[in-house]
Amino acid sequence: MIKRIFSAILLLGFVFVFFIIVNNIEEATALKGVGKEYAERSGNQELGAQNIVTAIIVTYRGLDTLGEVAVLFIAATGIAVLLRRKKKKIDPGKKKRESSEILLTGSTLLAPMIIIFGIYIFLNGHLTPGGGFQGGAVIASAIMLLFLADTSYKINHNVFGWLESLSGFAYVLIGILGLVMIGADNFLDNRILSLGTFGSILSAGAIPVIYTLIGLKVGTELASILDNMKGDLE
Amino acid sequence: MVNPIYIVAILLGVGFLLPSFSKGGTKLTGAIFFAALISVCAISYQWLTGFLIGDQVSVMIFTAGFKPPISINLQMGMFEAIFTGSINFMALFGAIYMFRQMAETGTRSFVLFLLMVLGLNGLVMTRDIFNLFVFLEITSIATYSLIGMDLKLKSLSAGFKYMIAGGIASVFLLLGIIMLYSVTGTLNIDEMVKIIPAVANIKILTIGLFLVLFSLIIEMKQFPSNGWAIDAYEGVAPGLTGLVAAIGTGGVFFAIYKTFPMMNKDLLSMTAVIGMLTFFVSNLMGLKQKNPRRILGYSSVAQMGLILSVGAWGYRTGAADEIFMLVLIPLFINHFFAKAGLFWIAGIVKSEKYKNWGMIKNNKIILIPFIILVLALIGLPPFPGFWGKWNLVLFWGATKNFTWIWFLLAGSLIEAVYMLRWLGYALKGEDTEEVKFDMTVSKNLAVFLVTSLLLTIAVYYSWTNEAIAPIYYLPFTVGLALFYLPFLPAKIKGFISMSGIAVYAYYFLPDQAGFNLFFNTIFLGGSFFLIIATMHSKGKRVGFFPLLMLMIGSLVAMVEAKNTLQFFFAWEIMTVSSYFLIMRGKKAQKAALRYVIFSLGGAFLILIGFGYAFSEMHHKIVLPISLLGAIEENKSIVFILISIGFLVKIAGIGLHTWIGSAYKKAEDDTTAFLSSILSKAGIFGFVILILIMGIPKIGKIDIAYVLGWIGAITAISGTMIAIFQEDAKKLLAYSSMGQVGYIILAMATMSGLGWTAGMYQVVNHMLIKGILFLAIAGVIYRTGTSKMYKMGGLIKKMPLSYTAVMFGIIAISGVPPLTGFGAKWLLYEALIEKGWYLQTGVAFFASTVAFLYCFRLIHTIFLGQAKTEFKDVKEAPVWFIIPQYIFIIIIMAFSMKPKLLLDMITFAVKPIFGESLSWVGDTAFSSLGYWNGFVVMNIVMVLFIGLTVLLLIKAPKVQKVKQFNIVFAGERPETPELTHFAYQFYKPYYRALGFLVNPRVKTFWKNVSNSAHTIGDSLRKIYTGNGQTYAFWILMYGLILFFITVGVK
Amino acid sequence: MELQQGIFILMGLAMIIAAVLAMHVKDLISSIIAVGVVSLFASILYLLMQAPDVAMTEAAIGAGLSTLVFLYALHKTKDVEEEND
Amino acid sequence: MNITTIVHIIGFALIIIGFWGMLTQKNMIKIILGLAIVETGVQLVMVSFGFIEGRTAPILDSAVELSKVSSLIVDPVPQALVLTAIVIGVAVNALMLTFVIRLYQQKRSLSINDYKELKW
Repeated sequence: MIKRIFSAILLLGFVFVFFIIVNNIEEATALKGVGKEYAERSGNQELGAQNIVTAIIVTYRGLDTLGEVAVLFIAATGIAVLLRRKKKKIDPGKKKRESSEILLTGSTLLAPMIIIFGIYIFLNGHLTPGGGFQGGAVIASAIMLLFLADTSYKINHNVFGWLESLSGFAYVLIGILGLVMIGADNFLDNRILSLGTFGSILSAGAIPVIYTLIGLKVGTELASILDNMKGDLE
Repeated sequence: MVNPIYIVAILLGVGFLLPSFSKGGTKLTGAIFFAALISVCAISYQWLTGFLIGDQVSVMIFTAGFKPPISINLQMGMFEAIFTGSINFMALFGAIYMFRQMAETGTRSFVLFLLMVLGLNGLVMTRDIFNLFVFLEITSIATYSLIGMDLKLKSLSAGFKYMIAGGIASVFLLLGIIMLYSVTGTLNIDEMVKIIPAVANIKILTIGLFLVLFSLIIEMKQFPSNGWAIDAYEGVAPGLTGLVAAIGTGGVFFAIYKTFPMMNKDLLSMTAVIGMLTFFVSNLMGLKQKNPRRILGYSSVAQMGLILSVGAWGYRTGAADEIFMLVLIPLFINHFFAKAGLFWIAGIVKSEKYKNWGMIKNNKIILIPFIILVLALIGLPPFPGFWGKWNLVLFWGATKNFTWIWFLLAGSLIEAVYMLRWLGYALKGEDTEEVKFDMTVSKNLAVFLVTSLLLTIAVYYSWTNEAIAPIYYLPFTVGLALFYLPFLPAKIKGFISMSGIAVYAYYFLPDQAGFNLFFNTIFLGGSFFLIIATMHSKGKRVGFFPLLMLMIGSLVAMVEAKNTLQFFFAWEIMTVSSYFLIMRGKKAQKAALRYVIFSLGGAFLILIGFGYAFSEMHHKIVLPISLLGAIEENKSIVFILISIGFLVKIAGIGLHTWIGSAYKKAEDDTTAFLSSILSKAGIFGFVILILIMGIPKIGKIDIAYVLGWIGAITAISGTMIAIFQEDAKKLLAYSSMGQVGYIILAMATMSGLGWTAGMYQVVNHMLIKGILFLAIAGVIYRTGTSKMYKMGGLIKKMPLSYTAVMFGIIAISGVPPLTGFGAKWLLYEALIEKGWYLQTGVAFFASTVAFLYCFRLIHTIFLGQAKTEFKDVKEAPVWFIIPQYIFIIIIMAFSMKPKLLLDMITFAVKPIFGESLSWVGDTAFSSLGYWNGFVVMNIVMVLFIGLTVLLLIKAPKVQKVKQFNIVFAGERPETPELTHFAYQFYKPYYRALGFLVNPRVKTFWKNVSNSAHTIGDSLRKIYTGNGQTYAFWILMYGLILFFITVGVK
Repeated sequence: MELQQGIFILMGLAMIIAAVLAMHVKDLISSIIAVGVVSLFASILYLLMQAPDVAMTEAAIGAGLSTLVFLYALHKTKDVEEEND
Repeated sequence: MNITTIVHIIGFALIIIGFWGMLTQKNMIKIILGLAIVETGVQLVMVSFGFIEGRTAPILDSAVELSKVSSLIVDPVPQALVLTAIVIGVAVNALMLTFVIRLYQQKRSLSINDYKELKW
């Protein structure tokens, strides 16, 4: 009980702190600093990307995204390491209930549609809102649907594994390409490919390529996280 | 130079690729893993050498082809090179250590390891604050996964608490970043530093800065919100904790160091206070720990607290770069290698309680690195920690922050206590069989690499420190050479040492003058003869001679020290080598620990004294000793502190509780060295101090007067305690405490005659204690016991030792004709001349009481009837006898011709205190009377020989009575020894004067150590082990700090 | 402007209630669902605040995947025997 | 009471509720849920810092006139940061859940009070 009282006092203090913060925030009326810079540079199509947020994420602050993909990769590997089954014990015959016919055919019909939608999202990352992460998440939700619908569905591990590591390595390779092709300061620069016509699918240099790779990687990673979490019961 | 971005590219690329090679088994992936690590080490090594040796200038690396505020940039400057280099190499060693465990877990653990290293490198190099957050998350998540890898309950629960704290920290960091962005408009640290002065008054900026700083302080595991960190250090596999403690905190520290330029003044002082508080309190809590890993946990949290505080200080006073190189790097490297190595050793020795680490004493492969790393951790020379602490005291002294120096040195003393207590158990603990070693080759290899790298850096630091010229290390060369010849028999090593001393004396003594020459002759001459005694042992006596020569070398180096740094360097080497010499004795662990704590305490007081002195000298590196005199402002504080430091060495009253047990437990011939040679080091310190600074006055009180009384009380209390001792070595130990008290009393008179008396007593005491201790050593060697009531009647068996002890006693008690009388005569002359009549009375009483313990010594051991078990005892080995009789011949010479000795002394004293004794032929005339040593000697010699001849001829037939046929009313006492007259020889005196002697000082120091332990014990109770309470503490800590620094306005 | 502010306040209240519910309701499944609702509302708020990318991410990853991960975790921390009800 | 302050208040309220949950709930999954709510709160606050009323999303489609972009769109940078923060938040939560699963398998209890072996 005392713990609740102490926590209550503590959080009252935080309410007070946040009250000070909210009071002192003056509302932004115009862009300034780097935000303004990015807006103007995208205005005159420096990177040829319509979606400024994508331009920032993929190229301007490319190292952040590289780091973030690494974060997701570590989480997936960590979960795989932690949930590895020490002894390869195959689950004895406790057969799970077979899911109904409608569910099975429905899911097999719906899953490809969702995957295509996911691909659409990260392919148009530089044009419309969305991108690698969102697309990857949608693909993972497609696989989630298959897991839920068909309990005996097993993802093909080495295909996913190869896809995951190759897309990651390709992403780093594109970064190095920037160094090799353009110059010492151009790690992860998207201008290694032509910027193409503004607004078309194949524009904004390497951004779509990078986002596709990220999409594939995030998709497979989230799928493997789900697979590990689901894993047959110990 | 390879573009540092490749470090990121290689680590990430290989990290992504490794899972696809997992089909090839852990052999293949292991090879790729090591290839990646080695190539990254190569890149950082190239940059490191570029900066340290080449003239490489710091480089900015841009990404995405745009300049910083638009894109993220990395920087590779001198500091980044040092940090990335040390992180990468330590990661390589860590990988070697953890290889087996990782191979078992599979390829994924290699991936996690690579990405942790990536996170740390990124953390050090990035200049963008959000990128800092991303790399911080990479490091943390990789560390969490590695922690959970071994699936043990302890690691998982510690990991979970770690994640809660990490989660809260990242929440505050994100809030801070967005606030900073909203005010400054940029995310690049260098840009922010430019913009902040313009927007400094905006409240949101200060709150944003506070949030960023606070979240990184949580990551830095500062007190009191670091319960989770210490549980992690204890629970997680030691291989990983070694890495987390070293490179993990190193990377996070550099991240917070990068944000310091943005912080305003009171945020920085808040960090400095937090850091120092953590350092002091964590060390205090470390006192009560039982589990070795938890001890190391507290110690590493403390060290990082200190480093954080120093970093904050650097930026707060604007001397950031200079302090970074001079103080921060040595302290960091010291913590970096020592912690990793010690954690790894804790991994090898599988034991939960440090008390049963006695097992490793006969396993050299672990013991030697363990000793080196513990010494490095405490900050003893020549390890980098010593230089770091010295420069830090220098810096704080120059900026008059004395309370910080006190906290720093109190904290390091406490840390020395619990680390050396642990080392004591490792060296001398008893063998408990349930400790098992995990002696896999890879683990020991990693420990070996870490220790040798630390040693090379230590040598590099000592060698390139311009304050200490390489010639200064000459006295230590023989000691260090002997380290490499353990296989030689003791006699040859003894001979090598003696020739080393002789050669050194031959080359260096002639061109010295004054007190340097005087003390050098004592140190070198005394130890030259005493080494003969050490050659009695038949075996190899591995490790004894190098330590002995290091001690003697440090004494000589102390005499020749030109500046305070050299003096302190020699002083600390002397403390360390004498500590290990005492430690060699059987069950000498407690005594050695008490000795080293007192000496280190004294040494730290001297350092604080120098700290106060620096405040007026503003010397960059070091302060020439001669300039100590030019201090005015806090002259008396400096004098008092440094003199207390020397008093500890001489076991002055109040600081003497270590002397009895230390001299008793040390090996017999080592005690001879300790008593006759080592205690003179304190005297030499006083001589130098008084010559340069004179004895200042505080208001009306004249410190000289106080010092005089301290000497007198030490003399009286030393002798009083000595009478009642049952153990011969303890008796002599307290007697040497008393005799040295005389010297202090003599020097305190500050008159020519006083100083002559003092120096005379120095020589006299060195010679006598040499004889007495060696004689007792011979007796103990033969009889096996040092308890006096067990011996008796050894005069027939050991006549030579008897005569040597007889000479010693006559000399020590001041009975004419021997040198003792000269010392007492000069002393009383000086005291009367000075007008200190009460002190003369006390000194006189003390010397008469001194005769009592001399009588007890010779009577119980040699006279009376021989005990049955000692009837076939032979004379002491010749090696003991030779030095005793050499000293006797010297004493006889000085007694016959006192002018010989007194000329040497006045040669040193005259230039300072003027003429004190005038000579006519052999008689010395002082203001009060005259003394002719030669005449007195001849008369006494004639009488003495006549009497002995007379006695021998007419020796009456003595009726032999069986010794123990004492019958008490018909029944025999079961322990006849106790009825022997020698037992409690001075029982009646004890009843009369016993109250003077009961151990008040001992109980005082016991209370001090107990109260430190209880405070530590009660403090550590706040770590209840519950993750939620830790989260509560973090948030409460944040709230309090918020209201302190950012405040309400 | 009144309308938009009204919507924001409504959304906010709904989120706060959902969050309080999430923390205080005893049954774990409903508290996980409540957190899912909170993150759903958040993605709507992002949409209203002209941040479509963030809205999609929040919806797909925040609401979708993390809720499922929580459910799976809950699933694996129940005792084996009463799991197939 | 403009929109940014409303969203700020909502965000900070979520943070407070999240911390309350983390500090008082015994069940470890509830603690992680609390942390998830805190993260959502923080992300809301971050986006609201970049929001400017009466402006459109940072997408240069037909609605935005290329030359006057910087006066028409909302600040894109906080949105980029939040995007990364969401993904990192989910990754950390997933990892914490696996720790909870493994801990549960050791001691069959989800209450944080049962894991106090390491103390003092």
